[in-house]
Amino acid sequence: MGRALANRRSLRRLMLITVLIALTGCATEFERRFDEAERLRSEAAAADSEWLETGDLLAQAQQAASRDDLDAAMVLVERARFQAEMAIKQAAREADAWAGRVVK
Amino acid sequence: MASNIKIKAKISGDLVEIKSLMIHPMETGARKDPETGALVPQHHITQLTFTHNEQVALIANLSTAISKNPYFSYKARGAKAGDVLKVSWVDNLGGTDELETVLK
Amino acid sequence: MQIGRRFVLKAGVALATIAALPRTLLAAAWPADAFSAKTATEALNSLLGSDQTTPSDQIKLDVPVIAENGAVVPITISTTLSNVETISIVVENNPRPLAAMFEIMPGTLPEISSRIKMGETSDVMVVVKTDSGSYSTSKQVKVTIGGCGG
Amino acid sequence: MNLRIRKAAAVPGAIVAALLVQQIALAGPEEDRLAFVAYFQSRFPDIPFEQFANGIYAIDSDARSQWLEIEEFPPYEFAVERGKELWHKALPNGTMLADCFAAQLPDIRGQFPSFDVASGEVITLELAINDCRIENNQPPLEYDSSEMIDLTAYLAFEARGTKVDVRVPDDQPGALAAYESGKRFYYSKRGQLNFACADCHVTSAGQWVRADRLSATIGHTTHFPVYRSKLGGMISLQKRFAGCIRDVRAKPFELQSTQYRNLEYFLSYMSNGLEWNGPGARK
Repeated sequence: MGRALANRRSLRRLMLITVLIALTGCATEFERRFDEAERLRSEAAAADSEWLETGDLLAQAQQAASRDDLDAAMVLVERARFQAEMAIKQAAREADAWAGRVVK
Repeated sequence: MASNIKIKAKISGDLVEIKSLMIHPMETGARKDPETGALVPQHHITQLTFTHNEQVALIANLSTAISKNPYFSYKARGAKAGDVLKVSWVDNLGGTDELETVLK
Repeated sequence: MQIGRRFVLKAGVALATIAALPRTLLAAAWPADAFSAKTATEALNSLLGSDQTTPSDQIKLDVPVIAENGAVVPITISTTLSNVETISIVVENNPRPLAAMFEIMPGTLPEISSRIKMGETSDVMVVVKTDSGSYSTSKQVKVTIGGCGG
Repeated sequence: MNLRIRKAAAVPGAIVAALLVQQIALAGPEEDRLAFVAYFQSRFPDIPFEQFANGIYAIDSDARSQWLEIEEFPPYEFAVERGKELWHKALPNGTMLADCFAAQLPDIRGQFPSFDVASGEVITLELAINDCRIENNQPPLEYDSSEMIDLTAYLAFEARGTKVDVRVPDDQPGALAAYESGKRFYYSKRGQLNFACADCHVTSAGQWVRADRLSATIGHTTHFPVYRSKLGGMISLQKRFAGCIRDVRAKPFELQSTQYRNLEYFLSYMSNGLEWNGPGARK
């Protein structure tokens, strides 16, 4: 699997997932987690709350996966997911909290 | 075209204060290009010469420890309106620039 | 070489004439050895023949106490010493301490401003060479690492 | 498209009344601004109001003297000179950029940011310049291209001495919404470090973050574009926003995104009454 994907690093995340699914016939654990983290990242982005490194972590996870280094890939995906979740919580908290800081 | 050297001169009595600013990267040779990570080669003005009516007034011998876009000011006696002031420099890569101005 | 050149300049020969002088004579003008020296002592020995200077309160050195940015440190030097020939700026802790050497021609006042780079907190020494010797003063400038500053 | 003269759209009285109620609840822009001025004047009682346009140099005297040294002959003068040439050069169809603006040269900078009723968006000086180019069949300039920076540097220089007077028209619900969105952005914590703009520049203004001192909100937008000694080059206001946002470890937005334009609108309003004093020089 890794060999088949070795040259596909530059493709977009979505393309990668599609190819992975096409090659293996089903999504692996990594792909499911990657998908979920990516979904959370874009949810945070939609709330104007994305953190600086989340996208980079996902890109690094993808690279690790394409090297067949799934352990590293999982750790990176997990960090990205955690960041995205925190960013979403932050945005939810700030929906009201900001108003309490206004100088009066 | 806008010059890469600027001069401001202010005459008071027989004294003139000359200020000069020039565009030059003044690369130390120790800085890395943020894109490529490669060292940017040393590139700096070595000698800067100010002349009044073709008489040398000040020579500045410089290292890379002069800030990017170098600035110098000095004062001289015996200046009057109509005097021709010239600034010229050479750098370590053979580059040159000069600007001539008439004191007002 | 240095003295010979100054003599020529003092005689008031036009720059055009100087440019026509042999390449070797001009090359001597930029003191490459002094600029490549790695210590202040080495630089001064190379530049002035000695690192011995007389501390002088007739030299005024304006530098910030804390540099806002080590890449751009304003410096202003003036002196009431007479017959000034050169003014040199030495940043002791820079990898190459000699930052600049100004040759002051007759009619030009020994009052110079510039902006220099400092890699770290250091004493900044100014050496004024006159026809009677070398004089100096120095001040410490603190260089700090920025907090955010985007 | 004519950007500067816009007739106020007629708004039914009921909506106006509803808006007035809403404004009282939210505190309107002018109340916000006055609260800021009072807050910073009580924090820094020795600093005259007009000095806030100089940012941290109003507060820190050692830094101020270094800044004044740079201002003796500031490197942004090259940008102003290049911008002047660009401004006075006709576009290929013969139109001058000045033809797109009804105001006199010194007043162009001060017309922006403003709320554009037709598009329902905040228009910045950069957008207005690009609108002019597009109307005259020229490709828009990149927002952080040297041409754009040089043009805005020139317009900022020409505007020196005029006062910031950003308007949030009472009869434009969209304008107030854009302002409120910028205000909310300013007060919302974001990024891994969980900081709001206001945490540094309101609550902690004048305090040290390692070797830097934090500037006050009022005056933040008066002096851009700025020559940064650190970069050895010029940056725009919105590029500076991106720098701050990266510093709190949040992902920066695109230059001239709705988020940044609304933020610029709010922040510029907070500088009303100060002088335009760009381009500036900063560490």
